[in-house]
Amino acid sequence: MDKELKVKILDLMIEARCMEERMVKMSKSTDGFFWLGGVGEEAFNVPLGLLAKRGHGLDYDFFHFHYRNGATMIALGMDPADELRQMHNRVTDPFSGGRNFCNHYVRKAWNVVPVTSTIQTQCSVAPGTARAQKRHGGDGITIVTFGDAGTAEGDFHVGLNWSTLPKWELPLLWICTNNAYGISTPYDEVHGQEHIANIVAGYGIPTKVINGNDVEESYNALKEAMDYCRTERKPYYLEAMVSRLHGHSSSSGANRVPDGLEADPLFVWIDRLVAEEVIEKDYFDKKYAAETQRMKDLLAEVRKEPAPTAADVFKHIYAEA
Amino acid sequence: MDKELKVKILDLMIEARCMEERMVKMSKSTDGFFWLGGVGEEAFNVPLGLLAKRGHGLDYDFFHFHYRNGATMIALGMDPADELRQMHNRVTDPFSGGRNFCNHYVRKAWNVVPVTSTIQTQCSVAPGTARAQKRHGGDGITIVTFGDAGTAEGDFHVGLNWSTLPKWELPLLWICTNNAYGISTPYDEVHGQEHIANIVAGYGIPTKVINGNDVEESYNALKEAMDYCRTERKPYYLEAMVSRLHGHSSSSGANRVPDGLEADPLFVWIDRLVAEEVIEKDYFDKKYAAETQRMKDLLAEVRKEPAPTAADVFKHIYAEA
Amino acid sequence: MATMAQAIRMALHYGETHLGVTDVFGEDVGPPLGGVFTASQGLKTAWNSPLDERGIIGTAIGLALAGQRPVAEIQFGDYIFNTIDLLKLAGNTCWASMGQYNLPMVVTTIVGAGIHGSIYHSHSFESMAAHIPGWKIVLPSRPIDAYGLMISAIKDNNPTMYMYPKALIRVKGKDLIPGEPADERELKKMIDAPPGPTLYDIIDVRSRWEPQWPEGLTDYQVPIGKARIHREGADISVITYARHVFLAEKAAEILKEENGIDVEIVDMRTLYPWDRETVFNSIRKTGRCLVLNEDTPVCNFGEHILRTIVDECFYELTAKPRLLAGVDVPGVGLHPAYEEASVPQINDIVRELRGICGEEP
Amino acid sequence: MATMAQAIRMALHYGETHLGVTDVFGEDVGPPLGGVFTASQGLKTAWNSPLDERGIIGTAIGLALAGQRPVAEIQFGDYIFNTIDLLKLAGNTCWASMGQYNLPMVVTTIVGAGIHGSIYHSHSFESMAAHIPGWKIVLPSRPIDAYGLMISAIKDNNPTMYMYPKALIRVKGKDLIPGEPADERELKKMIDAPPGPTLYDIIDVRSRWEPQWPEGLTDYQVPIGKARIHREGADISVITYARHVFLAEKAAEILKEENGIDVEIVDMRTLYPWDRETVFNSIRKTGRCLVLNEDTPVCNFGEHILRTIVDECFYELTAKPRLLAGVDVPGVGLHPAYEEASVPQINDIVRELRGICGEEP
Ligand SMILES: Cc1ncc(C[n+]2csc(CCOP(=O)(O)OP(=O)(O)O)c2C)c(N)n1
Ligand SMILES: Cc1ncc(C[n+]2csc(CCOP(=O)(O)OP(=O)(O)O)c2C)c(N)n1
Ligand SMILES: [Mg+2]
Ligand SMILES: [Mg+2]
Repeated sequence: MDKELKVKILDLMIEARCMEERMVKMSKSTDGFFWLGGVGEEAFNVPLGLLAKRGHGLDYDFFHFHYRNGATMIALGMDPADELRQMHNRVTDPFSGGRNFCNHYVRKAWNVVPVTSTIQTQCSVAPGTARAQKRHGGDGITIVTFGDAGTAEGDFHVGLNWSTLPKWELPLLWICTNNAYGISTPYDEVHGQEHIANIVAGYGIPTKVINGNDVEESYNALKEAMDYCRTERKPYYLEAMVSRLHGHSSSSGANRVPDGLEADPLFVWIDRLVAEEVIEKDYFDKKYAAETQRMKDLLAEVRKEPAPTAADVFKHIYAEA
Repeated sequence: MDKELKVKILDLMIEARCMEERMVKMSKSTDGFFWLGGVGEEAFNVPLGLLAKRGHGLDYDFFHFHYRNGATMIALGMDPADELRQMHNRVTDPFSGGRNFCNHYVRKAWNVVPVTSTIQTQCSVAPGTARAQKRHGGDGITIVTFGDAGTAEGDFHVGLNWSTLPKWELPLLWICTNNAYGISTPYDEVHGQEHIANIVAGYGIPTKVINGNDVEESYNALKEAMDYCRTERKPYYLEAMVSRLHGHSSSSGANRVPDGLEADPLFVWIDRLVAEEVIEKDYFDKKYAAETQRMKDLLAEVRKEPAPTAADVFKHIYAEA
Repeated sequence: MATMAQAIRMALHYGETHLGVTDVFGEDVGPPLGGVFTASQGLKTAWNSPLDERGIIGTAIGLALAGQRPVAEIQFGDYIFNTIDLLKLAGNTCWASMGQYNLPMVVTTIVGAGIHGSIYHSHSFESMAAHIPGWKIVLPSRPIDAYGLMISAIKDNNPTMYMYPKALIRVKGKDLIPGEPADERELKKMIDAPPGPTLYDIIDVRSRWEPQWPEGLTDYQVPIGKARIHREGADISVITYARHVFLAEKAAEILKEENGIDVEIVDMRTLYPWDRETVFNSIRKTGRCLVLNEDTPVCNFGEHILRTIVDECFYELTAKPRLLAGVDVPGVGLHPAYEEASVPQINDIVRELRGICGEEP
Repeated sequence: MATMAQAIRMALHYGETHLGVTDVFGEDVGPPLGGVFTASQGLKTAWNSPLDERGIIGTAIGLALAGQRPVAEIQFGDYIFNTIDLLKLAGNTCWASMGQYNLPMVVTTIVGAGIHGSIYHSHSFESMAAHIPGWKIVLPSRPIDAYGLMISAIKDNNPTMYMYPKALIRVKGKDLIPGEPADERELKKMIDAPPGPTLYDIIDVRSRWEPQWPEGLTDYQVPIGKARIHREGADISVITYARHVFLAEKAAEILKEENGIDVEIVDMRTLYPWDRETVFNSIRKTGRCLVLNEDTPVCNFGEHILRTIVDECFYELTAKPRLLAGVDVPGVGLHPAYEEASVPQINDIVRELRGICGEEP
C-alpha cells in the first residue's frame, strides 16, 4: 500500500466520520428524526468502496448494503450533502426523496440497490443480481453486507445456499461486519459458534475472519476476496470484526461509547501513519476541523432545500410507463 | 440385535408396507383423493419408532414428523385402521377428522404434534418443544424429520441455530431422510454439498450420514444419536439415504419405480434374515399375504364409518374453554 | 382449444422469445416436469430452483434489479405466505427509491379449492395480495385471458402477481388464442411433454423431446385493469373472478329458468388496479349486486369491492349489496362435505341471488 | 398513572407469577434492555432471542405445543411479515388436529405510525392479522385496557395477537390499574429500569438493579371481544381503535364546538372476534357511521367492519357509511408531510364526519 493510498484512505475515513458525527448531532436537534450509521466501521468500509468496481449494469459491481455503509458510499464518491439531504428528509434526497431513514442508499447509476430496513432480506435478493452477472460473464460481482445478529435469519441460509448451487456458484462476496451486538444483545448470548464463518464454511465457501479495525488487513483481505469472486466466479465470505462507537442508533442515544471499550479504527490508523511518518502529528486535527466545518456548511445549504409536500406522497408508486 | 428384534422389525416393516400399498390403491379408486407416504423408508423409520420414548409430556419424546413417517407410527403402535380412516377422510380419523391428507399425523397422547404440509416449518417449531424439555430435565428429547430438498428453506437454518444457542443447546435429534429428490428435482441439481450434513457440521452439531436402507446400520445410528441427545442434552444430526419406491405422491401416479433403480429396504432385510437363517424363505410371502388381507379387511370396516358433515366444519376453531 | 396450462405455456414461450423473459423458475418448473401443473413444459429459460420460496422471490427481485425479466413460480399459492415481507419490499421498491428502480417481474401461483386439495392445497391469496401496495394483480378464468394477461404481465414494468385457479387449469377454452392451431389434439402433440408411468421414465423420454411451438403466436394482450362482462343481465350484478365466474353462470341459468331473474356476471380478471368503470356501470344498470369469491371472509378482497361500491353507488342501489365468500374457518377440509360447506357452491349462489332480488328496500 | 409500557410490564409480571407464563422472549426483550419499548423490563422469565422472527414464532408454537405459556414479541409489527405462514399454522393447529392441540400463546407487537418511524417503523398489521383464522386479536388504546387485555390474552387457550400502538406506548392513563401505586413517580422508581448514556453503562447499572413490583396487582381482565364506548354521542358513530380513538376524540370536540354535532366513539379494543353488539347498537342509535383506522385501504380491516354493518344495519342507516383509512401507498414516508398525508389526521376526520352528517339520503 503506497503512501498516497494510505492518506487517501485516511481522508475518506475522516470525511465519513465527520458526516456521521454531523448526523448524530442532527438527530439530537430538529434537523433529523433518527440516526443509525457506521461510526467504527470506517477502516473496513472505506477500502470496500475503493476496491469496488463502480458503474451501472452487469459489468460493474452490485451493492446490497445494510445501514452502516456510509463510509463505503463516501469512498465510492458520494457527495456527503446527499446523505445530509436524506437525514434532513429533503425532497432533494437523491435516494428516497425524504421518505427513508438515513443510510438507506439507492443509486441506480452505481448499482447501489435499495437499502431495506428489513434485516437480512438482502441475502435472499443478492443471488438475483449475482446470477445475472454469472450468466453475463465479465468480472462484475455482487457485494452484500450485514451485521452479525442478522445472520440468525433464515435468509442468511437462503443466500448461502443459492450462491453454491451446482453449475451456478455465484460471484458473490458475503460481508459480515461483526460488532458483537444486535442492538443490546451480545453476540455470545445468541450465537453458539465462535464465528459466523464457521457456519458458512459448511457450504464449501471460502471464509476469512479479519480485524476490520485494521485498514491494511481489511484492504488486503478485501482485495483477495474480490479477486477470487471476480476471477473464479464463485462466492467468498469475509467476516470483519468492527466497533460500534455510537451505539446501535439514536434510539439508544447515539452517545459515544466510553473510551477504551471499543477500538476506534480512525485513531488506530492515524497512530500508525504518524508512527510510519506518513503524516504529521497535526494532520488529523486540521483535516478533521475542516471536514467538520464543511459538513456544517453543507447542512446549512441543505436546510434551504425544499421539503416534500403532500402531493409528493403519490409519486412513483408504479414505474413510469 | 437379537433374533426376536430382527423379526419384530421385519414384521413392522411388512405391516407398514402393506398399509401404504393399500393406500396407494385407495388413491387410484374412489376410496381416497391423494396419497403420499414412506414406501422405501421402512428400514429407517421402524427402528426410529421402536427406539423412541413414547408417552405424553416433557418426560417423553416429542415428534415433529413429515409426511413419510407411517412406518414410524406403526412401530410406535398405531393401529393401521387409523391411517386408513384419514386416507378415507372419515370423521373417525383420529388425527384430523377427515380434514387432512394421509400421513398427516397428530396424537397428543404420544407427543406427536401436528404434521403440517408446509415443508420444513417443523424445523422452526421443534426448538420450542426441545427448549421446554431442556428446562424440564429428564431424558425426553425432540425428534424432527424432513426430506433433503426441504433443507433449502430458511427454516432449516433457523432450527439449527436455535438448537445451538449458548447455554441452551437443545436435546433435539435432526433427521433428514435423503431420497435424492424433491418431487422431480434431483439432489445434485440444487445442492452444492455432497451431503446436507456438511452444512450442519458448521454449527458444531455432530453429524452422521448412513445407509437408511440398512436396518442394522439405521438402528445402531439411531441408538447412538438418541443416547447422545438424551444424556448430553444437545442436538445431533442424522442423514439417512433412503429410497422412494412409489415416487413422490399420487400426483405423479404413485407407481412403483422400475426394478433395480432404487434398493427396496424390505427385500434387503428379508434377504439378510434368510441368509442368516433367522427366518424361513416363505416367511415373507405368508406374512405379506396376511397383512395385505388385514388391510383390506380394515378398509372394509373403515368404509362403514361415518363421513364428516357440513356441521362438522365449524368444530374446534378455538380451544374448548 | 388450449387449456389454461397450455395457454400460459404458450404465453411464456412468446415471452422468452419475443419479450425478453430471461428466467422462468421455481420448484420443479424446469425439466423434466415443467411445473407440477405443466405450465412451463418445454421452455428454454425454465429451470428448477431449490425448494425455497424466500429464495425464489428474493432471486426474482434481484434478477429484476439487474435488469432481467424473470417469471418466478410459487408452486402453490398455499406456500407463498412465508414471503409476504419480500413481496412488500418488491411492492415498495419503486416508491421507496423515488422511481430509481422498478421491478419488471412476474410471480405466478396457483390458487383456490376445487381439486380436493385439503388444508394446504386450497388456499386463496387475493385478499392478502391486494393488501400489499405496489403490485398489479391478475387472476384469469379463461385460457384466452390467461394468455393475454400473461403477455401484459410480462410487458409491465412493475411486479405483477399472476394467479390462476387450480380448478380451471385443465379446462379447455372456447376461444382460439391467436396463433393456436385449431385442432386441439395437434396442439397437444406439439407442446405437451410426453408422459411416463414414473419419474424415471419421464426423465428418459423427455430427454429426447422438444416442443414444437405454434408459429403464429402473437403478443395478444388483455390489458391489466380491464374486466369483462361474462354474461349480460338486467336484474342483478355478480362481481366475481376465477372459478366462480362459471359457478355464477350455472346459478344464473337456474335463476333465469326458475325465477325469470336476469343475472349479469362481471369477470374482474384484474384484481388490482381493478376496473371500477365496468363494475360500477353494471351495478348502476342493475341496482343490485353480489360480490362473490372463495377466500375467507374477514378482510376479504370482496369487502374492498363492496366498500367501494357503497362509496360510489350507495344511493343507486335498490337492495343492500352482499358478499358471498368462503366461511371463516382455518382451512378447507379434505372430505367433500368440508369443502362444499366452506367454499361457495352453486346452491349458495342461487340462494344469495334470490335473497337480494327478493329484498324490499 | 402508568404508561402503556408499564401496564404491559405489570401484566406480564402478574402473568409470570400467577398465570403460568413461562417465557417472555424476543429480540432485546431480556436484560439489559427489557424490550426496545421497555415493556419487559425486570421480568424474571424474559430472555433475548436471536434476531429471527421465524424462530421466535416457531419456538412460541413449540413451547405452546409442549404445554408452556409463552409470550413472544416481534420487535416491530413491521417485521412480522416473514412469519405469516407460521401464524397461519398456529391459527389452524386446533382445527386441523380436531381439537387435540391448542396453543396458549401470546404474540405481542407494536404497530402504527406517529413516531416518525419512516417506511419500516410505521406499519399496521391488523388487516392481515384479522384475515388469518384461528387467532384472537386485541389492540388496546389505554394503559388500563392494555393491562386487562394482557391478562385475558395470557389466560386464553388460543393464540392471541396482542398489538399495541407505538404512538401511545409512553402516554399515561387516566385510570388507576388495580394494585398500581397512586403516585406515578413512585411507580417509576419501583419498576422502570435505571437508564444510562450508553449500552455499557446500562449493562453495568442494571446488573445491580431489581424491580420492586407493586404488591396488590390483580387479575383484572378486560374480556376479549368487548368494545367500549369512549365517548357517548347521538349523531354519528366512529368505530375505531388504538391511536385513532384519541384523534377521533379531538375531532369530536371540534364538531361539537363548531357544528353542534354529537359524535359517539367506539373503541373496539378487540379486533377479533369483535363486539358486534356494541358496534351495531351505536350505529342503530346514531344512524351514521365512520369506520376509522390507519392501515392501508385495500382489504382493510375497516372494510370488514363496514361490510358487516351493511349486512346488519343497512336499512337503519340514514347516510352511507364510510371508511377513513391510510392512503394506498407502499409506506409511510419519513418527512412529516408524507406521514400527515398518508395517515388520517384530525382534520381529515373532521372533514369526513361533516361530510357524512351533511349528506342527504
Ligand atoms: C427483520 C428485522 N427484524 C428486526 C429489526 C430491528 N432491528 C434493526 S437493527 C437490529 C439489530 C441488527 O444487529 P446486527 O445484524 O448485528 O447489525 P448491527 O446493527 O450490529 O450492525 C434489529 C433487531 C429489523 N430492522 N428487521
Ligand atoms: C413450503 C412448501 N413449499 C412447497 C411444497 C410442495 N412440496 C411438497 S413435497 C415437496 C418436495 C419435498 O422434497 P423433500 O424435502 O426432499 O422431501 P421428500 O418428499 O423427498 O421426502 C414440495 C416441493 C410444500 N409442501 N411446502
Ligand atoms: Mg451487530
Ligand atoms: Mg427428497
